[in-house]
Amino acid sequence: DDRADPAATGAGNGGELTVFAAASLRESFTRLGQDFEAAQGVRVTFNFAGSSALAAQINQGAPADVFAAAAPANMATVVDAGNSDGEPVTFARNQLVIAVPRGNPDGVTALSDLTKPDAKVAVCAEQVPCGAAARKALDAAGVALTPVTLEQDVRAALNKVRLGEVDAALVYRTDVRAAADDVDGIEFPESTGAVNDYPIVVLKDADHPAAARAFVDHVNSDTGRAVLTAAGFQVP
Amino acid sequence: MAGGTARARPTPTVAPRGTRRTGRTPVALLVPAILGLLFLVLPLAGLLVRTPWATLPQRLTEPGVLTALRLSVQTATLATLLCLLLGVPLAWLLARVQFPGRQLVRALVTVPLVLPPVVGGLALLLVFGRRGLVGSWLDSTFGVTVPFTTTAVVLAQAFVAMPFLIIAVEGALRGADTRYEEAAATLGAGRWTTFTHVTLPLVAPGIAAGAVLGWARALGEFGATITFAGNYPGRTQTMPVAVYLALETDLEAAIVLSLILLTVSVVILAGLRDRWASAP
Amino acid sequence: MAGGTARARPTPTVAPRGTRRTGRTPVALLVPAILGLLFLVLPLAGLLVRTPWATLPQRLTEPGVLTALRLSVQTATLATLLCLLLGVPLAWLLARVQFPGRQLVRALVTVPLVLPPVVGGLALLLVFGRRGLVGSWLDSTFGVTVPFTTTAVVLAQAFVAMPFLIIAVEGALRGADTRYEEAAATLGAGRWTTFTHVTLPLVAPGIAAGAVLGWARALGEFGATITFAGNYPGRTQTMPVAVYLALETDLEAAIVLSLILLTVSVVILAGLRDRWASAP
Amino acid sequence: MTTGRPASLGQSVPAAGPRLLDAHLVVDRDSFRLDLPLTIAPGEVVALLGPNGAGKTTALRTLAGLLPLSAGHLTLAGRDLDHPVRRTWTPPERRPIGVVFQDYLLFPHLSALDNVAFGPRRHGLDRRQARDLAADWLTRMGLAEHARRKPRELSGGQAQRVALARALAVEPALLLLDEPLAALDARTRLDTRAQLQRHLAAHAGAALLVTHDPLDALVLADRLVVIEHGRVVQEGDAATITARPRTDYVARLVGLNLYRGYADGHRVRLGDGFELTTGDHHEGEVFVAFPPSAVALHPRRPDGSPRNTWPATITGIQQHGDNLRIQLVGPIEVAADVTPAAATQLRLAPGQPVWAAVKAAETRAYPAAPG
Amino acid sequence: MTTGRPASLGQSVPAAGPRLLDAHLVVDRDSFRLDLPLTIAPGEVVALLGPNGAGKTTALRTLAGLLPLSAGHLTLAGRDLDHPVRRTWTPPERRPIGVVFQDYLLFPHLSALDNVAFGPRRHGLDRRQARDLAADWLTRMGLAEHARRKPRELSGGQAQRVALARALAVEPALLLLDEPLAALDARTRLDTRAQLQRHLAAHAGAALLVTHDPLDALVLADRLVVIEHGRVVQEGDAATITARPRTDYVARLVGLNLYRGYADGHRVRLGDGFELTTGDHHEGEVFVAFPPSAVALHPRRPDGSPRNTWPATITGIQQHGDNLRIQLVGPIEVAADVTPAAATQLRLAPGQPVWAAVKAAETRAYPAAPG
Ligand SMILES: Nc1ncnc2c1ncn2[C@@H]1O[C@H](COP(=O)(O)OP(=O)(O)OP(=O)(O)O)[C@@H](O)[C@H]1O
Ligand SMILES: Nc1ncnc2c1ncn2[C@@H]1O[C@H](COP(=O)(O)OP(=O)(O)OP(=O)(O)O)[C@@H](O)[C@H]1O
Ligand code: MOO
Ligand SMILES: [Mg+2]
Ligand SMILES: [Mg+2]
Repeated sequence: DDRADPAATGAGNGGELTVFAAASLRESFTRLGQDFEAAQGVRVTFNFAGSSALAAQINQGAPADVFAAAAPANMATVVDAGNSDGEPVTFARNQLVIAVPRGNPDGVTALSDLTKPDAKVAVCAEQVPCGAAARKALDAAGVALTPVTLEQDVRAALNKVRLGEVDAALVYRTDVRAAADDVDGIEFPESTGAVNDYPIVVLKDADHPAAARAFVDHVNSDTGRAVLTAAGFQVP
Repeated sequence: MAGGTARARPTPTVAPRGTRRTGRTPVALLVPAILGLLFLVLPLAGLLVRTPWATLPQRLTEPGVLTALRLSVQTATLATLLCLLLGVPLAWLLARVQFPGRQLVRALVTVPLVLPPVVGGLALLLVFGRRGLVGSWLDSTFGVTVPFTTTAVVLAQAFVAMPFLIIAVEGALRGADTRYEEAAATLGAGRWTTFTHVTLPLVAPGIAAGAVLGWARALGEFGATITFAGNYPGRTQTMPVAVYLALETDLEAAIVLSLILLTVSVVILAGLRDRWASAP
Repeated sequence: MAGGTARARPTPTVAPRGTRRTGRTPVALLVPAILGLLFLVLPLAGLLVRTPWATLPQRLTEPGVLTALRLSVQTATLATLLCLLLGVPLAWLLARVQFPGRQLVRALVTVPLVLPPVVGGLALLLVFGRRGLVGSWLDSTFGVTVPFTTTAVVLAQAFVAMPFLIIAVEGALRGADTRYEEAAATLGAGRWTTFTHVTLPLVAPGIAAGAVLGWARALGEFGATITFAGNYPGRTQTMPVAVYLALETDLEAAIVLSLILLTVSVVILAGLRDRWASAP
Repeated sequence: MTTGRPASLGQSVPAAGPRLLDAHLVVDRDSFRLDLPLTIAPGEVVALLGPNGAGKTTALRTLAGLLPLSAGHLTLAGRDLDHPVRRTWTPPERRPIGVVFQDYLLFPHLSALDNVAFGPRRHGLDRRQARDLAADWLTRMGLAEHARRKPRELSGGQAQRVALARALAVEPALLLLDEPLAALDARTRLDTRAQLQRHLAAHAGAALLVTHDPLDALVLADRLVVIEHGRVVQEGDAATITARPRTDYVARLVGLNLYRGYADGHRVRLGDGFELTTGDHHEGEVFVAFPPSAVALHPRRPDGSPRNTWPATITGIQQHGDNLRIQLVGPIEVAADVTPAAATQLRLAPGQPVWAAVKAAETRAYPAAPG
Repeated sequence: MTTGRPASLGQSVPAAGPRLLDAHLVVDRDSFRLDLPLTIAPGEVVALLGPNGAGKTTALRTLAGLLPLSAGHLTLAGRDLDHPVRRTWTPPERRPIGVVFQDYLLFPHLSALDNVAFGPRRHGLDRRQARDLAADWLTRMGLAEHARRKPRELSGGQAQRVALARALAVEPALLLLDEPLAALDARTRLDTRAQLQRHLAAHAGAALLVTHDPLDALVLADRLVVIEHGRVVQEGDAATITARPRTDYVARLVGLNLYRGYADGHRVRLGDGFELTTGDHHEGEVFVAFPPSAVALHPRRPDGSPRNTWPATITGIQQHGDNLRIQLVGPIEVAADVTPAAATQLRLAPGQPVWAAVKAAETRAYPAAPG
């Protein structure tokens, strides 16, 4: 793509890299972006939002160089529309844990503890990645759980625990780490079969393909992995 | 003011319409009006273009869709009633009674308007939630918890919709001629009777406008609902929540659901408005 | 109707207020009014309880916060102006001109109200996006793309806010006595002059109410903004978007940001309303 | 006081000379139909009279362009302003017509001055000129000190005078006035009436004045048109109408007793068999009219000259100026004026039977067919 | 027509017998101040007259409870309704007072019938009873066939009559009427006036009637209170006020020329040195009044008897009933009535100098100090 005036496209200044990234990556990517700017001298601008909204934006011609999604399904939307440049790579994984109020007052130790009659549990809706993962894990454990709510995303589920509205929620380990003041995370074995992959790709319409590739490399570099690991992600 | 019988007379000077004053519609008004209409309607066209018409009938018959639709219409209607019940008196208070701090109250009423709905839902949790200011008392006294119930949906919708109703009704009350209320008083009507028998009928168009605003806002409400009431099919999953979740996986599905929601609301509003729009 | 000088007379039969008719405020109105007020204000109290007051000053001075706040106020104001420019004529058309399909247009105007904002943003993208109905033409003809710019924020806000303005103004227009417009016509005023010199001043309170509604809705707009305009600090990251992001990591931060937004809007509205509320 | 049916009048009597206004106003409103032929010559002032609901305001609204004609036509100074058959219609703002509305309709957001300046501004004057002109008009109306007031701060009469000034300030070719003096007090009314008269005399245009006040009509108007139930029942100059009322309404307006009957020389047989002897000699359908003051009341059957005497019963007594007006039933309903002294002497009271007498010389008879 | 300042009247003349209404209404409105002592006896009908903006509506509003008193007091049937010093105030709906408003204020959403039934409903009648009563009232007002109409479908006069019926239907102890007959046509006015008179006579309550029509005031009212600039300028029964006007406004109302001067026997020196000879004999400050018909006009200085002759110039001529009313300036302003025949003979025209003459016997002089 050789558009003459990148400014007029709304993509911003010439030396600016635009990264569309899932909202759950905000803290990690902001740090990675700072490192990258320092190392490469290229300004990085992030557009954090829900992965699905980002995918829709990209497919409608949004001026983006890199897309980092929170689920392969959202990435597939972009790839299928022919808007990616090359194959996406998985740069991080996230695993489910049981979030309970700090100190675990109900003594939850396993998925089956969530099926007690008076237990209020929040899980994500199946349409969002953490919900799909929870379904998988519950099926694997053979647990028939009736949650009080199917949340729109992990943060919402987690916030229900933080506010004491539910007794437990199935969320990602990264989320529990970020909210360590209020919640404890209980690991459970069935979660290993329900890991969620985060793919990243350079986009076809990228104004700065070289810098974009450099950023993807940076995410997959040791520095990148360290930052992601610190946030609670697993790295491949 | 009555509708009147329009006499069709295709003349350069425009056919007069009933008892209304007539004349050519000025371009300076017509052009922005049409631009405004296009601006509001074009995006709808954008959605229609992307609609997968082939799969539409199948989607419509999916059981979850109808459930969510029914729940949406029911809760929005209940929320509107709640808004009317609490909001009209509050609007009246703001418009007709002078009390210290009235300006502040008036500004506070707009708070739910400005609050991002998700934060509104959060705030409702902080008050009516299991650990909330009022909710913990409700729980310990009556064993009642509000969140994750259909009641919570209604409350969330009412919370975001009420300011619209209040502001619209207060505007109507301020525009109404208070001398009719004076006349009622001299005929022995107290403030309450005057309110019900004179003020309310006089500002009926304003109240109707406010109710329509509130209903539509409640029908489209998503953020506060999902935060305060959660998402459970048949109990708290309204259409906007269903749309949002569909959006996560399937753009077309979300568009179809939105169009269903829109069609129902346009049909209901067009039907209702036929009644009240011709009244005054 | 003028404000008048209230004479303080603490008597069982209530002090009369100015030229207004007076009397005891009926309990049947007072109780629901106060309940309504509590319902709207209590959640705010819930937020205040959870506010980390200690870290508040520090948050306030974070550069991103002020930028987002300024952007929010600016874009909401521009969006309101756009709504006034296009919406008032449209409201006038709906209230004063009979044309075929008026009922339908009236119902269509409420579409953005009912549409979940995220879908609204999507619809805007489908129309004004680089691949959209209008956007592709804009891009190829003028080399202009709208999404992800501050203009897109204004458009998104105007899209969701305009119905509020239109419905409020149309209600006010229907409530206004059209005979003043007739009198203006007999004095030589065409429809345009009548509109600007008679109709507009007569329905000024209604327009003000509509503008307040629209501004507040625009200020709180999130879903359509983040979908259509994205989330770029300083360019498209408004306060509600910042709140949404803060919610991802830090509940308290989100509450603080919301309170800042609320305070600013309440202050601005209380200031503005002082002016127009005393006018009629 | 019984009345005959108004005679069928057919076409309106055209004004003498050239016609500024030439109209036949036909409007259908629910069950009400206005059917009013109306012509006005340049400079002429026509008063439109009629009971409440007769259609006076309706007629004014069609002339002003606020209500379309259902049929008929409306031509002003040669211009077709409304002609359903020819499908032409001119909107109100392009008609050279000014209106003073029955309930003022002053713009509530404008001061008295700006209300009056509104029209001149629309007719091309700049703000300064328009305000000067408006101030001038307000001064003429004795409202100079109220120029800055908003309408709601004016008393009813002050508001009415501002409305009058507002309509006059655009110097319309045809001025329409719906009860312009009704809310004015006696003093202001006299002044305003005189001014109005001067103004109407000064300009070449015409005026149509709706009024209930016979004095206003007689003083201000060159010609009177009386309508009832949307149709013309009588039309002509003040003298004719005062002398020869043709309907009950007109008779009351001018203060006469009126009957319709069949004349055979000096004797007129009324509908119910009763006969009146009149001074005038006619044959066929006639009206008979005489003033209440011509009716004498007697405790017993009078001998003497009056040829018309009949027994009657008093149904009502009202003060009427210095006299008392006595309502009587009997073979005919009649009103009689007596002095308070006479009333006391006769011990008049409701229910009391008396004898009424009218001298034939004091009655007037004229043909019921118009002409 | 120049006038002296109204004499200071001090306290209102109390009505004879027991007082139903006993009030001293003091209201401040911007630059305007109403200061009106007012008492009304049971069954009494008082007419409140005054030029536009005199404060009549303001007085009515304070009585109705729509405007609080600034000072003074308001007692009706022994109940303190408004007393700033005692800090008592009764809201309008608990005052036994009915009001007919100057601009009707019929509820636009209710039919004529329901407008009238509104008051009775509030006073405890059930829907059926209230409607029957309302239908009854509408019938009495000649509006039976319009019962189902909405106010906007009524003509101005019809609306006014519905408003009248609405206020009367609650049978208030004190009935306030702001120009109740102004919009009625001559015929309806006569009927409605008679009905009003009957109704006022029938109930024990009192009525205060604001009107500009001297005839209404004379026919309907037992006593007249005339206010100007918010203060009483004259008060009394019709005969006194008609015979002895004390201000220019009252003089015009009753159709007299009025002057104030200093009497020395039969000679009265007016302010500007001019002297009038009167039939009455007085000393000190007096008013002198005479009717326009007492003024004779002559082309040259008349010899003969009239002692008062002076040169004058015609400034205006108006039709006035059957006569012409001539406005004259000169040493004093004066109005003269002449027959059209005389006017033609004298060739009267504006600007023309004439001689005016008034016989001393036709003038009336009375002390300026009230009593
Ligand atoms: N909008 C309307 N719809 C239906 N009927 C109407 C409407 N307006 C007036 N009318 C009827 O038309 C008739 C004529 O009314 P109009 O106002 O012209 O009378 P008017 O002669 O001006 O009476 P008034 O002297 O009382 O003002 C009346 O019977 C009235 O009830
Ligand atoms: N709301 C108001 N604010 C200020 N001044 C007012 C207000 N209403 C009336 N006035 C003034 O008070 C004075 C008395 O007005 P009011 O309406 O009582 O007169 P009125 O005697 O009824 O006159 P009219 O015969 O013309 O109806 C007038 O000078 C008027 O301009
Ligand atoms: O970051 Mo996500 O797409 O909200 O799970
Ligand atoms: Mg009329
Ligand atoms: Mg008044």
